[in-house]
Amino acid sequence: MRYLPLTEADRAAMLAKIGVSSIDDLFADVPRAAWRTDPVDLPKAKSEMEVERLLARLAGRNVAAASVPFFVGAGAYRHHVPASVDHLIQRSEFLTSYTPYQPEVSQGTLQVLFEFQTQVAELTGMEVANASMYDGSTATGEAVLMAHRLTRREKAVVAGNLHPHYRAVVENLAEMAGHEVEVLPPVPVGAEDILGRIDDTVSCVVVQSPDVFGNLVDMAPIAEKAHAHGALLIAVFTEVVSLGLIEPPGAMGADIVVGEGQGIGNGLNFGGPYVGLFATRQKFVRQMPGRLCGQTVDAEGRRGFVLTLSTREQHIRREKATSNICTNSGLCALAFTIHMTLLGARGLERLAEINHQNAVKLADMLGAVPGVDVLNTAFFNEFTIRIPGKAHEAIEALARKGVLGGVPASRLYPGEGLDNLILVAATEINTDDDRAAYVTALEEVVG
Amino acid sequence: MRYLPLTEADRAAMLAKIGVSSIDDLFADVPRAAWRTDPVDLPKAKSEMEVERLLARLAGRNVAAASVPFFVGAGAYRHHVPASVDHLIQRSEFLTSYTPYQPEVSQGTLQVLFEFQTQVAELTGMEVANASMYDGSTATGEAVLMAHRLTRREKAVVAGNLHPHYRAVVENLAEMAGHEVEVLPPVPVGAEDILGRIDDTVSCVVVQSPDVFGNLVDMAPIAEKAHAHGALLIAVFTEVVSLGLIEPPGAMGADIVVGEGQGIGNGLNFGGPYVGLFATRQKFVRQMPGRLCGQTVDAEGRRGFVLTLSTREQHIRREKATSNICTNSGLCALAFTIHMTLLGARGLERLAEINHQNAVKLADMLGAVPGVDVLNTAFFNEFTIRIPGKAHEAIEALARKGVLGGVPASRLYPGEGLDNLILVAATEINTDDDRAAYVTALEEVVG
Amino acid sequence: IEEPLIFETGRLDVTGVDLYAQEETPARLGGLRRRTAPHLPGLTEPEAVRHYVRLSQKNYAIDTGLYPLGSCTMKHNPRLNEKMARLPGFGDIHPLQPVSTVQGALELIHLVAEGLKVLTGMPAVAMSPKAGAHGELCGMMAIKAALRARGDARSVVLVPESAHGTNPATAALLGYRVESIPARADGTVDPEAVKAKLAPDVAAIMLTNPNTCGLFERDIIEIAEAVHAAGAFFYCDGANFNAILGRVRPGDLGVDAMHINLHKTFSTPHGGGGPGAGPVVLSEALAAFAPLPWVVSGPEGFDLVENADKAGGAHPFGRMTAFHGQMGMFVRAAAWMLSHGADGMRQAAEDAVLAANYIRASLSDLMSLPFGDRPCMHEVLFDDEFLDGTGVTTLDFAKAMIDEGYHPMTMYFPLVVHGAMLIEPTESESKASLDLFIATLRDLAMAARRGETDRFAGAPRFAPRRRLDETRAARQPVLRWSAPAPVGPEPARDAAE
Amino acid sequence: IEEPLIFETGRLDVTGVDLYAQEETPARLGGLRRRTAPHLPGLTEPEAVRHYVRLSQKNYAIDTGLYPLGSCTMKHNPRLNEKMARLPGFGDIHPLQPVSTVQGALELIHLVAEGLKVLTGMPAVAMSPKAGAHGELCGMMAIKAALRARGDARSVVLVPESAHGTNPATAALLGYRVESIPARADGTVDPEAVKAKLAPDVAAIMLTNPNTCGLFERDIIEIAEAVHAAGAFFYCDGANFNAILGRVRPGDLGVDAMHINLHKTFSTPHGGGGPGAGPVVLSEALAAFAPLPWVVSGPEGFDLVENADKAGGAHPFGRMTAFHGQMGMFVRAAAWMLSHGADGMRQAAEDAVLAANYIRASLSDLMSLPFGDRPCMHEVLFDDEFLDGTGVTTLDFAKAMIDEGYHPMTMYFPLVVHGAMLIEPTESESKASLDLFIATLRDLAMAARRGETDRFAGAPRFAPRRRLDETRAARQPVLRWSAPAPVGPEPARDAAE
Repeated sequence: MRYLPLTEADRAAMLAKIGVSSIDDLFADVPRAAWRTDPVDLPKAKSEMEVERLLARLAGRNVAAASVPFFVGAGAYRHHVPASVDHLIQRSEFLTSYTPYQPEVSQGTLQVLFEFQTQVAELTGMEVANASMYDGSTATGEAVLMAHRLTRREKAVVAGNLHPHYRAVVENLAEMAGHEVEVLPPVPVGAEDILGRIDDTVSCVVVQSPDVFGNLVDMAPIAEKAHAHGALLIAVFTEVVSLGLIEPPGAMGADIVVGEGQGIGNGLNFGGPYVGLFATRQKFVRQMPGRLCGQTVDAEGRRGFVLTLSTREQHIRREKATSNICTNSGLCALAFTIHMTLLGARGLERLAEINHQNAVKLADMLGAVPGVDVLNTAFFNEFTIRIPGKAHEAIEALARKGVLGGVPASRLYPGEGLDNLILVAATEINTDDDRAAYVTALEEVVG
Repeated sequence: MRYLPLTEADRAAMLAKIGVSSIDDLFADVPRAAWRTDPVDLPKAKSEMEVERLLARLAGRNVAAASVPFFVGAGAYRHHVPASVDHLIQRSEFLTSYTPYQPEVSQGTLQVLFEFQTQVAELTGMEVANASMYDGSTATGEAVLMAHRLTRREKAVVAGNLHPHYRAVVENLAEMAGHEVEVLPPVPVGAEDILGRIDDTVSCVVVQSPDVFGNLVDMAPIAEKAHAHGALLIAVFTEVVSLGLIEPPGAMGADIVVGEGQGIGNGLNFGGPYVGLFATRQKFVRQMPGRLCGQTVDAEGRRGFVLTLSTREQHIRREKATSNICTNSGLCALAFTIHMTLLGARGLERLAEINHQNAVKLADMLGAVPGVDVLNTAFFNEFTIRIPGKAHEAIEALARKGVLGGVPASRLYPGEGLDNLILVAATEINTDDDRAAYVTALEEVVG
Repeated sequence: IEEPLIFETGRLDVTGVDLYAQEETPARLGGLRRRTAPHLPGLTEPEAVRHYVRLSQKNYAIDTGLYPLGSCTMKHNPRLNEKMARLPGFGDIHPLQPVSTVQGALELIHLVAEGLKVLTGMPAVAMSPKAGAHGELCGMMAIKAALRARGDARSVVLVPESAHGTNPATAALLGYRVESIPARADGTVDPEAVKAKLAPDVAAIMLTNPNTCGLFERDIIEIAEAVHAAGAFFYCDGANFNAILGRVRPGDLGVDAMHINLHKTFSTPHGGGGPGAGPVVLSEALAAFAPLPWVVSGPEGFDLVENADKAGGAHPFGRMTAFHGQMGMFVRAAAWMLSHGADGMRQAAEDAVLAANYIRASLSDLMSLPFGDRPCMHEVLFDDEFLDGTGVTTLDFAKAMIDEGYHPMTMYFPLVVHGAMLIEPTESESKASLDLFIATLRDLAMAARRGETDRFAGAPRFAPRRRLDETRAARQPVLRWSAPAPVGPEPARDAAE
Repeated sequence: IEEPLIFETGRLDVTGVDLYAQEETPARLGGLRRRTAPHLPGLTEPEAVRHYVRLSQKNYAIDTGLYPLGSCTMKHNPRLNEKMARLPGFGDIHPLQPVSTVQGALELIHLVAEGLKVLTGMPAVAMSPKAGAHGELCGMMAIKAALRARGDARSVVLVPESAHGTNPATAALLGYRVESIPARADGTVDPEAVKAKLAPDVAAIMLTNPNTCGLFERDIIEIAEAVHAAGAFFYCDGANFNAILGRVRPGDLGVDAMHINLHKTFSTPHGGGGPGAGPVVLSEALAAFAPLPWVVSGPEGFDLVENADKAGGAHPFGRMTAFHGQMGMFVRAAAWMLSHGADGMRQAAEDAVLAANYIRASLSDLMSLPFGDRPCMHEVLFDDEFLDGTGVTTLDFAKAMIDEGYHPMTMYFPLVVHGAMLIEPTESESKASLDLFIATLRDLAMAARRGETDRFAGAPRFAPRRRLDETRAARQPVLRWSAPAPVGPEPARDAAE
């Protein structure tokens, strides 16, 4: 077997050294009731060529985003990732290394994490960031728990336009941990009265911008009200590229900023792995979940990096840890860091600008289709349209015409009366031809 | 521009340090008649995304071998290359390093070359091999020149079934260098009288096995006759995988063995880059063309490797060099070495066996199509069929049916009366479905 | 040469990403345009490639040497798996595309799910958890949901002392009180100790099997039966599944829930800390409470159940994460499963156990085994008794390994052993590699015994860094780069920001 | 840790490639089945990956640092280009597929060919040569064919002393007698010296421009005119095309043939010695003699001319190689050309020249310039005069650079200068990188001046190897591994073979 270096002769020699007569002797502690003599009921080993053929066939049954006009967002965004990013993250020394618990032989990963933390802090306008979470949704859940710890309150208020999957994660976590969470109903157009829900029992307010319908939210008034009541503002984003163009949550008073970093450096991957970003104020750092990389010096006084403040973490503090997270999204964070480094502030701003421009163009074109309305006034690269028929049927019809036109709001909000809405995302990958194809197809579908 | 690190500020500072006022001052030696002020008439810089889109569009206009039942050979063979090979050759330290003229910081490349030379020598049954040539055809040309130097004769006899491209390279080189070359006519079936052409004026006999029609050739009698007349036998192969199953030229008396190494480790690449293999006897090594890596010790007595015997080479000997070759096929040789190392003798033999078996199966199936004859009795993984109509039309018709069925002999031998012959190759990549599809399509085409 | 931070060499006016020019239309940002640019310097591609290549060279990796971390299963990561995960049909599809356009992706998830069920002998699996700890959380949530469904508000979770830190952290996160079970003298859990703790308020026990001492819990079935008899559930930490893959099915041991680290047993690469994937297999008793979403196979193809109203008779407890789990890891795990097959996976487990025992047998005369010289599973646990009186600590010993070209083993874990050294070689090492590793450890053990303390106290010497001051890092945390403060009359670098 | 050879660790019964089982039919090998297996040990994938990763770590590369090799143009290799070359539509197509199935591939070759023609101002290009030296051979063959076509049997080729070794070797290969032209005191070719040699038997002159002293041949047009007036041809070595890309077209200088190293100017990676690609642009006078095959564009798409009978009015001299050239390199070069565009390519040349002059200006006070402190092109030539009396040689100086983290520059070439050091930074280095390199060379030059000979004579110290015994390698050549001879009573390793 191509991955197993021991030969039969090796095995025999090793058993002899151990002093047992067969491998079975080493499994002597296994209860007989659970002792299996035969392989499990799965196919036998396959050659690389056969595995490749089988998996390529499965992959061939999916419509890859690059192969069609593509406008799907709602929490995951298709951006162009430079080829060098994937090349670099495949370096053996990054790809096949473990968590950098031994800093002397892990300075590569550690310096990357230090760069990552700095980049995330800069992007979000916050003071510090951790070394990544699983994704935006779990980061949001952790942020709520952190707010509870910081405020010693156990009630979160969640904006109705938080991505429903994020909302579900927060609700589940809160409910399972015995906390309270008040979720407002979704508001595709217009404002919700979140200010009215903030009182002295509230630990935090969770607000997303751009929200799930694409609307930009000014969080400054919410931060002000929250702080007046001793509550924290948790700002959420699902499209990190937006931070290149819109005011960062840190500048609007957010106390914890969490979000999905996939849009920089990482592909769609059918939903994972992604990379959760988590930033906060310096003074809150000891209640932060997740790994942190810090700067220090070695025995010769040279600068070096280590994982630090691990007294927050489960492997040291066990049941007193700030979170149970262990494995995070290291390699996705590396991809993020490299792409972000290539972009720089200038490239990021330009990228964000093009995204916005493409969204504005597309919104105008789709809004001109008879019967179709664009709901948003202010948005970044995603917006919501209302069509005459059922959105999920229209999306299926568009797919048959070779256009992946967005996400029906009803898929995210089943049974909430949002059956005519489509969330539409535009990025730098869309061409004039893509937009024209969408308009043509949509005209046919709603016409 | 993403590949140019200098900023305008950098450029200004550098010009100041140099003490000139503009970049033009540095081009002062350029005659005014050739001085260009504007960029050339080519498009302006494009983003990575645009370049990728443009080239992907061109790539999409070609029928990739993996996408169809594929039976094309005639000098280039599609084998399954393990994914680890391409991963490893893309390691920065291999991909972006220069020729290992500075051995202290090139031991990686040098040790690989030493392993490569040993593998090639073992495979061909020869004593020594060089560090690669451009491809099999140019290696054959160099072999003939080397034979001339060794024998101080200037006439080569070339078997009719040498791949016509190889023949053309030899003829061109000989003719341009003022040497003589006698080429026999092609003989798809049966034997040619090459023994009768060998006399005391001949420097070498060039024989390919498996030959271009797929026939296996016993070279021992030719070697014997050649040696009796003071001539050398140059053995050529175009399918290196054949050496896993058939008797190596070294065991049949060849003096120089050359061939194409693409089949191990390297893709089809529309004809290049490939890797020429070149092996010979130890006593001839000082007349060998190309780079050689040798073992030595460093100042502390540790084993190390260096490029050696460079007094044969152009950068030292200039017009007295054994060849003008400089850049060779280093990275392709690396791919060969890694794949060969993964295979080992056992894997190579198994690979060759499957190739042969698949060819036998296919030959029997195609031979059973009414009107179709298989010409070969002994072959490795390629054979020749005779069909009722014009081969080149049949191949086009098969292509329209989605089968790449081989190479019309007339494409290689135009105007030589071989219009009904198709060279058909089978390898381990072919499945039962592939073979059935070929038979069905061929029945329709010739039916 | 030292490698600077990007913030020290990058420039704010440089970008390594060219984008196309186009006609601009008026922005529609509602007044929320960013007012100040972030301090994010850019590097051109040549600079960025060199920077990250050079950083990478400061890392140890499984591709560069044996990685003997116990409980972490650092095995070879096949390159085919990386290639497959990058097929556009897997890597370039969106989680919210119409299901009609992702049938192959759903089939892939189904394939992995079915494989895990067969390998564990469990009837259900939740695929969405994103790592082992997330899987633990998922499994414990399912237990909590099942208890609730029968109106049973239990408040205690039993955890052995030798457990991974994630176990008590997970239980605590869900509001459970953690009670510790001491280890038996032989390193395993005493069923009587468990029974003694099994009060009516015990919700579950969290056991690792094989345990973190590298031993198979030989009384596990008795424990499981006692737990079930007490109305509690048996959560199994699956971190060490590699030892028994294809030989023992957790379902046959009475396990109710177990997470599987695809990044350990199924060889998806660790990537310097992640991503992983932690699917959780569930027993009959818990299956109905599995979280959303899941894949179902029907006559018209595959479908995704994303909402409770499509859940049929099930009572999903909620959602662990956005979308459907770590697809990229599923593809790699599928490739690994298919490549090994039923026979190869069993062989892998056997070779892993064989390798650990070979190391044990080859070092037992020089290093000390806390639980005696008896067979272990895929990892072997030493303690620091053999270093008594040498002045060398477990930490010193481990750091000295770096100078010999090896990554240290897991140290000071499990906590039940003094100065623990936990070594897991995995099945991917050749005998020659194991022999060299053994020879190195023997050499170090003898050096310690001979009193060559210099070789240990100062180690590592031949690494990119000497020992780092972790105390300083924690006491004066510097968690991000900041522009240095202006010094003297000259304007500081980037002070304009 | 030392890395053994595969022949020392691999085993003959191991393979890292699994293949499928199938029913076997009787072989049809005509009695030529191999009688003895080759001695080719196999490694499993984990072993092979680790072996080659560890070997790679012993290499210097452009991705790990500045590579100042003069005349070799080691510039950044964009990763996009690697990705594009691996598209199945380019990497997985056969050279003898029907042309109807490779229209995009032919268009790609056409695109590169047209680009090269525009950049050089030449009317034709032969794409098939596989490297620079192969291109030289092609160009000189075209010259020979053109002379033959007019019945002109000339026998001499003029080559300046400063030429690359490939130039005289190529001429000699074609049976020409090589006559050397001495360099002028300023490092350039004297047109009068050329004219003096221009006898009726001179077939061609082979000039490098910019030349290997890093200087633009300022009298090149005068030389070209004299050569043409004498009925000879002007072959230009295009190795240094990077200096003038987009600024000067060789066609405007009177060049008849020039090879272009796609692996230099157009950034296809060197790969530790190859592969390269050496297309040759040809003047009107030579175009008709270009070798087979070539791509033509017609109303029905692209076609390949593979045989003389389809060559129209042309008289191809023959074939340089099997198939159509280095497609893999063409794709990379196309990506580079498209990425840079006309503006970017010109900027690249200017930045390359700027960088070389910056190094010159920054070192001219400490190191010696053989032709005075005047502008150079993309490479700057120093000699060893500044080392006079220090006891440090050019070789020592270069090897000492290794200890500072740099690859040495080109040494002892060109031959016209004593102890030459030829430095080419290329356009891919940032100013910070250049400044660090300059500071390092300044430090070394001052150390030499201060007489710190130890730092040089023993260098390198911090490389995988100290200086290697090249004399021993050449005197007792060991060019392959062989099983060690049996020693004593034990059977030797692998002796069974």
